[in-house]
Amino acid sequence: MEEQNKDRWVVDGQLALPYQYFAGTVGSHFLTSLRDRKKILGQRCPTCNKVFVPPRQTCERCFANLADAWVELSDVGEVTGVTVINYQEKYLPLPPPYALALIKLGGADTPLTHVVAGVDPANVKVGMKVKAVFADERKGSLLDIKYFTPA
Amino acid sequence: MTDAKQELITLPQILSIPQRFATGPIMGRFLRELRDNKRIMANVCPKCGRFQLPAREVCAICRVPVTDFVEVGPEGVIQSFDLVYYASPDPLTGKARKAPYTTTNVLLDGVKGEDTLWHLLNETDPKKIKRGMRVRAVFNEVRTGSMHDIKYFEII
Amino acid sequence: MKHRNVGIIGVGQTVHSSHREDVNQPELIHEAVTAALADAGMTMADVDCVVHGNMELFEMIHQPDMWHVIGDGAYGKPGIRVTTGGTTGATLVCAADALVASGLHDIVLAIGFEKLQEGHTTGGITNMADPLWGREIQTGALTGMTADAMIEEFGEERAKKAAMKHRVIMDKHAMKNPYAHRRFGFTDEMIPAMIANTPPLVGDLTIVHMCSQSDGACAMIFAAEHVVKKLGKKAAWIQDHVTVHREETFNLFGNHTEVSTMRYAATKLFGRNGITDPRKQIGVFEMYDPSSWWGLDWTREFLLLSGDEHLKMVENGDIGIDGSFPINPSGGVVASNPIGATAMVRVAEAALQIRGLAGERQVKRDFDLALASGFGGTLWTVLVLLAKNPPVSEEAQS
Amino acid sequence: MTKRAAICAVAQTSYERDKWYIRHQGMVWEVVEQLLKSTGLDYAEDTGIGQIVTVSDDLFDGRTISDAAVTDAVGAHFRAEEKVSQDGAMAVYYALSLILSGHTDLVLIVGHCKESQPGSRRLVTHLAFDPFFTRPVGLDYVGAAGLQAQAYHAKTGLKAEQLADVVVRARKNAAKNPQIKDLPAVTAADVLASPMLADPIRELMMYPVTDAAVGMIVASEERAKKLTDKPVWITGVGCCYDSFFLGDRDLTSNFALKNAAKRAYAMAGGDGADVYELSDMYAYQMPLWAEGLGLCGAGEGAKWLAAGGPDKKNVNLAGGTLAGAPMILGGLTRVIEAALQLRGEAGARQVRGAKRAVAHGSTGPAGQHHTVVALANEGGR
Repeated sequence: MEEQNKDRWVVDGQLALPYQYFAGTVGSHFLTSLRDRKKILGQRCPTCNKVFVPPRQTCERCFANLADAWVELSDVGEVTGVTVINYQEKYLPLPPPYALALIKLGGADTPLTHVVAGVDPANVKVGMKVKAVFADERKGSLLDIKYFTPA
Repeated sequence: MTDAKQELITLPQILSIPQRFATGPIMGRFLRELRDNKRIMANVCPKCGRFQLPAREVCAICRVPVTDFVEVGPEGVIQSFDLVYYASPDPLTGKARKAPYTTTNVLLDGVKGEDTLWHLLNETDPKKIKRGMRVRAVFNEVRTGSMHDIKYFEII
Repeated sequence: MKHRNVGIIGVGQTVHSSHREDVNQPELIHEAVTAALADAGMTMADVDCVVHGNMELFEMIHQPDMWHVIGDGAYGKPGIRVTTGGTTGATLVCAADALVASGLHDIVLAIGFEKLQEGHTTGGITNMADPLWGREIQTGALTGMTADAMIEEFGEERAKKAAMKHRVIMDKHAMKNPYAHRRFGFTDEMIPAMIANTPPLVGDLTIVHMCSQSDGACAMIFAAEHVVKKLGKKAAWIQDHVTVHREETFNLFGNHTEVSTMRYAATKLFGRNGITDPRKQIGVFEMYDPSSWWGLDWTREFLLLSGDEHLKMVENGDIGIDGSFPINPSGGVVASNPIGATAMVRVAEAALQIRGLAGERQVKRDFDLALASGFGGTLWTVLVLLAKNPPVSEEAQS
Repeated sequence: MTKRAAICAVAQTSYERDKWYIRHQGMVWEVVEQLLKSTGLDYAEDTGIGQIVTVSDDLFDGRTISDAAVTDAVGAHFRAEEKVSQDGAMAVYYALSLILSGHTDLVLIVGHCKESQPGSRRLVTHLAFDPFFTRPVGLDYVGAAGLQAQAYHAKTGLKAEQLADVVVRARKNAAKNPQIKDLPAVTAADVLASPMLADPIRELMMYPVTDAAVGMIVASEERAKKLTDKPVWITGVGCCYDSFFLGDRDLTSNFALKNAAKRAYAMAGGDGADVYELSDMYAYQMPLWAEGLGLCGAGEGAKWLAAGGPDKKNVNLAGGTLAGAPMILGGLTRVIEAALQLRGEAGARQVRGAKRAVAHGSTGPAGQHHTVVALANEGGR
């Protein structure tokens, strides 16, 4: 195949386009609550009787409208699942290694996936109590919670 | 309460994924001939004799591989053209291109069949462009084996 | 011979719009899903398969059917995602038809959507070109070549007037469609000024000729014949459909001997369904018209016409809602274009016409067959024939 | 009236880490050419191939309408082509429905992917997450798998050493699969020493970056008899979605896979099979999906591995997805390997007298959507 190699090569390029996502009314309410009041909100589904986080307009199982079913959650929760991210990518919220965890906040029935820092990632175990650490400068993003840290 | 006055959060961003685009042997031969020899090489279907530009692995009509190459152009005739006034982003850079610019389908001398080569025309005055006009490929001095090896076509 | 008949018994659409910042993608989809379920008099529990599709690079969400389970009701259900460019919406209809007709499923919910405001429509379409040849110069689906060809064939004045009259007729239809995105209130008197003053996009394709970029979703419920009968629903029956793709490049575009996929699809579909005079046997046609120039040009292709018959149909207003052959009572794609849903909206609107549920835009006279087309890719066509009465099927015969 | 459909021919390119020397069109044509040769089919208007189902992905291909690029190579010029945008096993599901519906009696399936083309597979799967509530915390399919793996280890007592053996076995079996290239054998120690990606998943416990194209011809019963003397009947298909947010799911319950398997087995009239091909993108998914397919009880994957379950049940005898298959083609390559077993064409890894097989694929983060395909040859009907 050598002699044909002069007709075969690889061109380094990219796929790049502009995007502009909308969080929507329900998502925006969750995000502005983080930004303006440092409050983490869940939503109680009246029929399934479960409190969900992160936010969604409807319950995917019974189609109940959750747009106004807000409940305030504690910013303290328990780790119910964890993995330590040990690879490099430009979209990571923290320099690796760090703990990516399922965190069941007080008042919620479904854990929120977020990051745990301020501790050796290897020591983040299921059952650990963690507390939200809010960013000083908040922009209406899930990362207005900078990370969770042992409570 | 999600009141009607809820501020709506938006997230503008340019998203990009690095890509390694392989030429493969057929497009690779086509691009190398531009780069090394300033030659436009169509490949020709062994079954129906159709010329393909750029060269492509398979003849869509006959469903057979196409590996024979024939030199065509560098001159030809404007078969159709588009005078683009709307500046839209080039996905290879994520940035908007400068408009106006003109693209043209050129039926190159020596081509049997109707396959045209699609490229830029360096004329943006609609009054100066007519289907059927003769044009010529203008090669760049610095060539890398890409579409830019031909700078543009110019009206003769 | 079809194994068993499939009836469309539920249609749901969002009000197509250019700024749905109030919802995210699953929430936009959910609006269409709940509307379709309501039309069919069903709940999500009745649905036993969900079909999903859009063009994911318009929003850069990989495998978006995963995230959209939150809004489309697919949790715990079978589901498939099928896409084919602009034709996606009509391909979803074909997929749903196969899934029900095969007996694998009795009630299928199909969903097409796009939130074009979240991406860049022209940039997204440009990205379909070969990265090594053409991607730097393509401008999405914008081209003036069809205008050039029609101006050359019919003269500048007649061609430009016919194209702009086509646009005005589409707007008059859109004015009667509460789901339409663009409604301007154009009149025939405005045509000369529109021709003279509308900014060009590419050549003689101007902004007013070109389809809009919409946020929107469409959902449809497909049911097997025995379900339709049991529920006593009025259905639009899927008589037949044909999909015709074209090679990878546009190189032959504009001036070539190759038959168009529109004409090829119509010839094949009409041929095997005994349609010898489409304008008599078909009652209404929802055509995917990405621009007024293409809507005008493809009228000739789809109806197997020749010469200037298609121009006359527009000039005489035959394609109006009360004309001899109504085209796009919905206002068509120039009025509303959430691309992943657009081709499905064509079939949905044809189904509403068959079921007599098209409200102010309902074609008055009686008819048995409706036609809907999808456009996408490198001038691909999906053509769907709907019927008022269930066609012959194996199940019905046995 | 068609009651059944059969796989009549299969084709695969080699599975490599980086097919830099060829682009998608060339890979796809390599598969189509093999299928045309082995069946004698052409694209004649009414008798030839007229319905094509492709599998590919706009983000992996870096190209909008990724099926448009291969239209010529799959022969779809003035024919019908539709792209399944999920794990390729769903193309088999869709082809079956196309044939049973009576719309066509012949379907060409072709799937392609070059995972070496995008700069990072993880970046592509990161973009499957929503912009506001999952992307910001850096989620991608590897992170999601890490969370699932940790939960599974905790629930079943699964040991890293057991997964090292799964990887060693996968590569040993892959050595008997001529299509798999440049995949060196490894020792358990190599696996346990490989860098940690997303604890407890180490690098060698994840499927390698792979470029490949695969395809098959599916036909109605009537046509299948004329195309092959070794038809592989598609006796059952099933699929199912689970929730999207990881917190809404029990990551080790196999909710979606159990539903998909139940549906496929009900259609096939039973779940017994001589060969199992499950799409394990990570070593922990071998025992987890085995539970979901009913090869062992819920939560008993670790015990099942310890008792030599994979060899007893002829699971992934050609290396599985863990030995390298593009993510979006995982299930389709499993269906192909199962078909080769039922056609007696599995060479060094052939299970003598195999009559029935089950193939599986999954799409989405931590197996959010699963597809199960039940197959049987003439002996297995």
